[in-house]
Amino acid sequence: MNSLVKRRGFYYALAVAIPTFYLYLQSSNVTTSVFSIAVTFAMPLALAAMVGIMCERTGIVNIGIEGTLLLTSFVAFYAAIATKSILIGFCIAMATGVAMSLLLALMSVTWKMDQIIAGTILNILATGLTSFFYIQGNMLPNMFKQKPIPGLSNIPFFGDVLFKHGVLMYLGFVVILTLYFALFHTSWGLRSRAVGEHPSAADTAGVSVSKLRYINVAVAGAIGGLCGSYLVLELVGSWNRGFTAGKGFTALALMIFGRWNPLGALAAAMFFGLSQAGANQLMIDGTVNIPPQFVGILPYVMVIIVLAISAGKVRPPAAEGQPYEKGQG
Amino acid sequence: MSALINEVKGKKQKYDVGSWLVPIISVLAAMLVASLLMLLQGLDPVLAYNSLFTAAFGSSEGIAATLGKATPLVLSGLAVTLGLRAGLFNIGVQGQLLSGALASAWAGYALTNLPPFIHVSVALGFGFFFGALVGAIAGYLKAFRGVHEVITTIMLNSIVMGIVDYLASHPFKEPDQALTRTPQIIESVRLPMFGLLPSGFFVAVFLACAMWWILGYTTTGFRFNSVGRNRFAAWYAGISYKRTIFFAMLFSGGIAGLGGAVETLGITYRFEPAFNLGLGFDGITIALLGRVHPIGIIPGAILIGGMRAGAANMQFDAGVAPELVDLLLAMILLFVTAPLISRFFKNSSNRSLTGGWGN
Amino acid sequence: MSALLEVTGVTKRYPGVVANDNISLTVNAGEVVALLGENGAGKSTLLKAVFGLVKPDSGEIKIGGTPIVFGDTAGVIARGVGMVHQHFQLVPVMTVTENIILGGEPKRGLFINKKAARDEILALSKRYGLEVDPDAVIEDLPVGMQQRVEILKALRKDVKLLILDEPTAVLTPQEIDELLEVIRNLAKSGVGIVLITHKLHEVMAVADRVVVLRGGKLVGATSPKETDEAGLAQMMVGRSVVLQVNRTEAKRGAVVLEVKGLQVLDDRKLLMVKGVDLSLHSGEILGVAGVEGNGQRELVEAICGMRNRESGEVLLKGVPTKNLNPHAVHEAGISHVPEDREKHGLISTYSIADNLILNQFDQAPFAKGWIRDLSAIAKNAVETVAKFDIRTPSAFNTASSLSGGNKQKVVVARELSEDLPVLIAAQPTRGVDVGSIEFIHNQLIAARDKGAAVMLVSAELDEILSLSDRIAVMSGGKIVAVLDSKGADRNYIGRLMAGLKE
Amino acid sequence: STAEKAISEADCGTENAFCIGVVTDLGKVDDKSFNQAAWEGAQAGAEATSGFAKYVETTDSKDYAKNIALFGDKGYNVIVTVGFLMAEATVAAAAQYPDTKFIGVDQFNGATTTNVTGLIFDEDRAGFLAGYLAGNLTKSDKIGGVLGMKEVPPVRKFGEGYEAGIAYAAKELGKTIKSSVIYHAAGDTAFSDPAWGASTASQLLGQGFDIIFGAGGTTGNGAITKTAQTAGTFCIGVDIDQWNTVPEAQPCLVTSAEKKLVKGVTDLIIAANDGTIAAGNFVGEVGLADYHDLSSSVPQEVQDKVTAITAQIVSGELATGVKP
Ligand SMILES: Nc1ncnc2c1ncn2[C@@H]1O[C@H](COP(=O)(O)OP(=O)(O)OP(=O)(O)O)[C@@H](O)[C@H]1O
Ligand SMILES: Nc1ncnc2c1ncn2[C@@H]1O[C@H](COP(=O)(O)OP(=O)(O)OP(=O)(O)O)[C@@H](O)[C@H]1O
Ligand SMILES: [Mg+2]
Ligand SMILES: [Mg+2]
Repeated sequence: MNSLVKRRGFYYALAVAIPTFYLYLQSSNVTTSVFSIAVTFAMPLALAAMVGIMCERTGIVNIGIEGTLLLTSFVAFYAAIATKSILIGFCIAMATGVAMSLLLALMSVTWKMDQIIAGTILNILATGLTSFFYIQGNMLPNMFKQKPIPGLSNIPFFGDVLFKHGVLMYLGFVVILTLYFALFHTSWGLRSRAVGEHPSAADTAGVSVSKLRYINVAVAGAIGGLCGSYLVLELVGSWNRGFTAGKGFTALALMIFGRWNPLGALAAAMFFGLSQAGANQLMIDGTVNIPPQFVGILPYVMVIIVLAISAGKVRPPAAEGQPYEKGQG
Repeated sequence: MSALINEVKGKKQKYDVGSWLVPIISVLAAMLVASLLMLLQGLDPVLAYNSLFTAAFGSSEGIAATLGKATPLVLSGLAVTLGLRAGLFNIGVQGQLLSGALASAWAGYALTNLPPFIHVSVALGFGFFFGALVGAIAGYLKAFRGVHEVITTIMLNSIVMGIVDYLASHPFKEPDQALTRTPQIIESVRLPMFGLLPSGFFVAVFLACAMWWILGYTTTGFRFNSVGRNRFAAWYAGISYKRTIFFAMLFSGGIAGLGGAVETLGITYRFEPAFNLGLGFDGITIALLGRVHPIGIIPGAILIGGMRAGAANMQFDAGVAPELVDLLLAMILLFVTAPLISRFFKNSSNRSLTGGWGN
Repeated sequence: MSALLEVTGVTKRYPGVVANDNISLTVNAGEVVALLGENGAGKSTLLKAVFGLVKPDSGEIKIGGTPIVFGDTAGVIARGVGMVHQHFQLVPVMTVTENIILGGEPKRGLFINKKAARDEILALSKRYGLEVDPDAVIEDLPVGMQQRVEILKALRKDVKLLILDEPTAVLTPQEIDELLEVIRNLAKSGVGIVLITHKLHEVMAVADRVVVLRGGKLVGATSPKETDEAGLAQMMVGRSVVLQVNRTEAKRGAVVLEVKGLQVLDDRKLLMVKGVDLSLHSGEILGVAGVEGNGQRELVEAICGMRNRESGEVLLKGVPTKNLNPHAVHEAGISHVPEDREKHGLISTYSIADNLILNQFDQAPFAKGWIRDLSAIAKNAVETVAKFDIRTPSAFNTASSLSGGNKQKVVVARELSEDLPVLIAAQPTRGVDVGSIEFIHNQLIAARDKGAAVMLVSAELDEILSLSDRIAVMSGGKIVAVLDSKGADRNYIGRLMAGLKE
Repeated sequence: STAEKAISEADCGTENAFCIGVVTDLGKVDDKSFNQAAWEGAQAGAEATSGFAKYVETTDSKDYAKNIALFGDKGYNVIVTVGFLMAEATVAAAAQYPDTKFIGVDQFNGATTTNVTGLIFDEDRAGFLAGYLAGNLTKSDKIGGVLGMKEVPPVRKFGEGYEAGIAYAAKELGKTIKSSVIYHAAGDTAFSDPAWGASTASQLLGQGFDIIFGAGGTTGNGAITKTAQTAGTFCIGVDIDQWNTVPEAQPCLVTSAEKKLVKGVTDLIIAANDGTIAAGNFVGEVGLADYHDLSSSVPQEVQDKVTAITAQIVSGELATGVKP
């Protein structure tokens, strides 16, 4: 408890909880709806940010998240159609994410290429491949449906907000929480962070830098596959060119905003999701008549203002972006 | 002694074969791979490439179109390059370019009483200024508030997009016109063509040379480079980290804005949001393809400009979807930077061009 | 029974150099082997190969009779090898505990057992008498403490072979004595130890055998019983080295730099310099002795404009230096060899030439107005490289291609090239080999003789003693004594440094 | 591109060949929307006239003129340009290729050129009908719309017509119906952000809205696809009958606010072949698409009312009140 009071996140949480509670008292239905939609806005961004965190915590910059989402969602869609199984589609999407990641790892770990270039290559490659091979007129056999969790979904407010979604959403939460605990409480996490901060320190302690980087980047790809699958198989149900609409780039910003911490990034994504759902709500209620453009830029402006005020000097993992040369240092 | 100095200085300009051959072989290798994709679809790669390159480089109109496309690409590539030199990753070129484009369009139609030469300068200046303004916001937040430029520039892209849309659809909208766009700029402010060559291209090339010279031969360039490479040592040597960051971002934004202005004054003659999409992100690719070197950007931009200019012809003649160009681009970038080809050449360094988010 | 470590015919080539040339070496249980050699002789390379970090081109390395597999550092550690590396292998943002357990974490279920880890560190620290705070974050610790963590890390698994690559470079005399004691005890209990150091008296104090490398080749083996420090130095360098600095009497002039009541905060906002008064005369070398982390760094940084002053003032020739930035201070007439040469001293991807004019890049003759004069820069580089004996194939190679000693020469050369009235040199010879040390020392004395006021801050008490005209001892953020170096007593100063009165 | 084999491509520009070129807007010919409809119309027109049809996809809006010239230079007889952004380029090209007939889909032609025909639609009317149907179908009396960018004229007209139709139905039924139309904020993704469309539709559905009109490229498609997953709701497509192009939405897709693009393009091509095509503007038909399988969910009386209103709207007897 004592440590809770010292945490900054605790105060952020309070700052959200108190007005929320007030709004909930005013209009429980709308407040609940806004929050539960905020979660659907937030989850793809949060998962995409997890892809970034997984990579960057071990020292690999990944600006190819957008490409990963684009290609995995594409593959999820067509694989599900071809095999008539969304489950198989999901698995193949994860495998595709892993494959893309392995390409990234090959370029940045083995070939020691500039990592921003490596990520850019993923992005263009995914854009090119998906629009080149896109065939329209296909339909998913079915989708991951909403599956309220028995019991939990009856909790007022939280039940609706958190426990009335589809399995991929739940899986997303599991992944984020697992990642958080794994990163800060397991030896894998300790080693990963060490590799991201000071690879030769990890190497001299008997941790294989390249192996860990390959593994983590691959897992990141799988998370990217989950994110792409969520978008296409649970949230939207169809695929088109440019499907991911820049989420991979927004996620980069949220990853930094969340200070490379899974819960931080989740919170940042929620903040973003809430602003979007809130902006929609303004239009639904028609209470204000400001141009939609200004409503639309609200979340982005808020992020900048919050950061400017909190003067977030963020420190990325120190070894990020630098290829590791064994035996040097 | 002076012989030694001259030899060393001469060495700087000498390029090894690798640095010329690697990109060329890369382009060929990428085309080869893309051929396989076309064959897979039952299309004729020879016809496709023939039509692509004939359209892009085979006629003077083609070359003009190519250079027209290359112009904003050079400028957005330069904007990214300047940022990278100072250790900044400017993902916000898109937004800066848009705001420059809108500002110059406004200056181009709303200010009507100026003599042509002054009018052109003012319109270009507006483009530079408003691009710089957007860049400077990110620069200020980075330098004085420690907010990461990757966050701010991504956010600013969306913000600028919203504002520009609003302006172009309300206050600056062409009267009696349903579309979101400004009126046309007046005749006299349009950038002329030199024969078939767009004068904007010369502006871009001039700027590239100027940046090359400034980065390589002036104290200002030394400041940018120093901060980008080791900001602590730069500070120790009397270079203000904050000022340099701020101005690097400001100028980077300004160059991007100028890109928007040149596009508006030379090609589109008005502002219409859809006209400038994608130029910002292409800038990143081009800066990397040009190895973060102002002059290296020019051939990269011409190549990409040419491929984009010829894409429709390729579809017309050979039925190949224009997206093939994206695939080609990805593979060229891969082959140029991966040690797949370069390892056959000595001296081709695998040096890191960007500093990640670290600086 | 085979030897603990058997190295047979190991050769390692790097582009353009043979780092190790057919080297064979054995280390037995219970003995201390000192490995000597100049910078770049190949010592670190050899031992990194033993630890599985460097892959030899040929040759074999056996530990306890079985060959090691390159890359399998974890396997080497498991066989009881511990190594303290020349450069810190600590993750700055992590705690002492996290750093020590890295690679062999105690677990409870899936998670790290943080309590067990902490207890283990405390026990370990007690066992070897190396006190550390298990919860402290590495980057907050002084370097001496960090070195302790490194040593504990190496000792954590019951080691059979302990490799120490320049472990004493950042330790105080007392700490060095403690470490040498630990080494002796470990050897007594049967641990085999390989020690690399540039400090010959340490070799004389603990080594059973001495092995010397030069240019990648094993050039000799001896023992402290058979030779003396001068003999060792000669074996290393291949010529005789003047270990004792030759200096004439100081011609002490007027006060040039005055520090009055200076108070400075450290990075954690704690008061680190607690009111320092000092005066520095022209033509003298004032040595500031002290255990690292006692405020010397903050003192120097505050004088040189790298850190804000809390209170107090610094007068240069009676004029207060107020404008707090390093460049302005330099302009005012203080040159400074910064402690962290990689961070502040050099831009390692720049050429040596550019690094040599780093703080004058916008001044004549290196710039004419806005335009840099590349010829002047080149001319200066070629001359300086020759004058300061900077070992490089070309003055236009990047600074990163230099060895540490030569990097330091670049910084020193730059700072001395202007003949400013004050020179502040912070740890100018850390990790530098005997040959380069000799050179840098001579440069400092030459500057003094030309009339500069030199302030030498060093954790190396011997360096202070041999160069300084006066010695200021710093402890707990204060100058506890200023002594004349003539007849100064090593032990007495050591006690002052440790904070003991008398 | 697929070619009708009646005559070969090589014949284009010769006496006896009839060749049709389609230049898409930034989208692709398989965009499930107006580019696709224009291409389908061109193919149908080629079939009817034994002509040849071919398309080029635009990737940069600065290439309109260049892409039109690809067909113009080859002497194509008809060039269909798609989307209001291409209006000026079309008029300019028409002057350059006087022998070619130009059909500008979604382009109001204010020029006097004799070889351009703008194919335009009164989107507000289609939107009105959709709104009217929705007003008669809603059980919760809350009707929503998820649209692309408001600054795009057809989108605005669809949206405002829709709201007018809802209001009209509400007045007729003597009850209040809440209608909320949400436009995508802005930006380059306004018409290609299905995830936003889906989440926004969910938000409306979660608050008891039971009919969603999706109009705005794949953003709108995302909204109707999402709506299809909630039982007891209806969704309405846009532009073309989306029953086949967005099959995912079939469970809720009661109709689409249709601009009869395919028919309009086909008719104009046939007219061009006959030589009966008139310059100026050709107002295409609008209306509601078939109810398809959901016909049974729409009570007969509602169907009848919609039919009646459709007649009034199409004839202009009943004005939507939306400014052009
Ligand atoms: N990673 C590397 N790449 C290329 N050459 C290297 C590398 N590491 C070492 N060398 C070469 O190997 C030689 C031996 O270097 P090593 O680090 O072993 O020297 P050392 O004896 O430990 O010197 P010092 O006293 O400075 O620590 C050097 O002269 C250098 O040329
Ligand atoms: N990557 C590399 N490529 C080429 N040479 C290298 C490389 N790394 C180190 N060296 C060379 O190795 C030698 C010493 O390397 P090392 O890394 O041990 O330097 P150092 O320990 O910092 O120097 P010193 O011991 O003098 O302080 C130098 O001659 C340097 O040029
Ligand atoms: Mg060394
Ligand atoms: Mg060494």
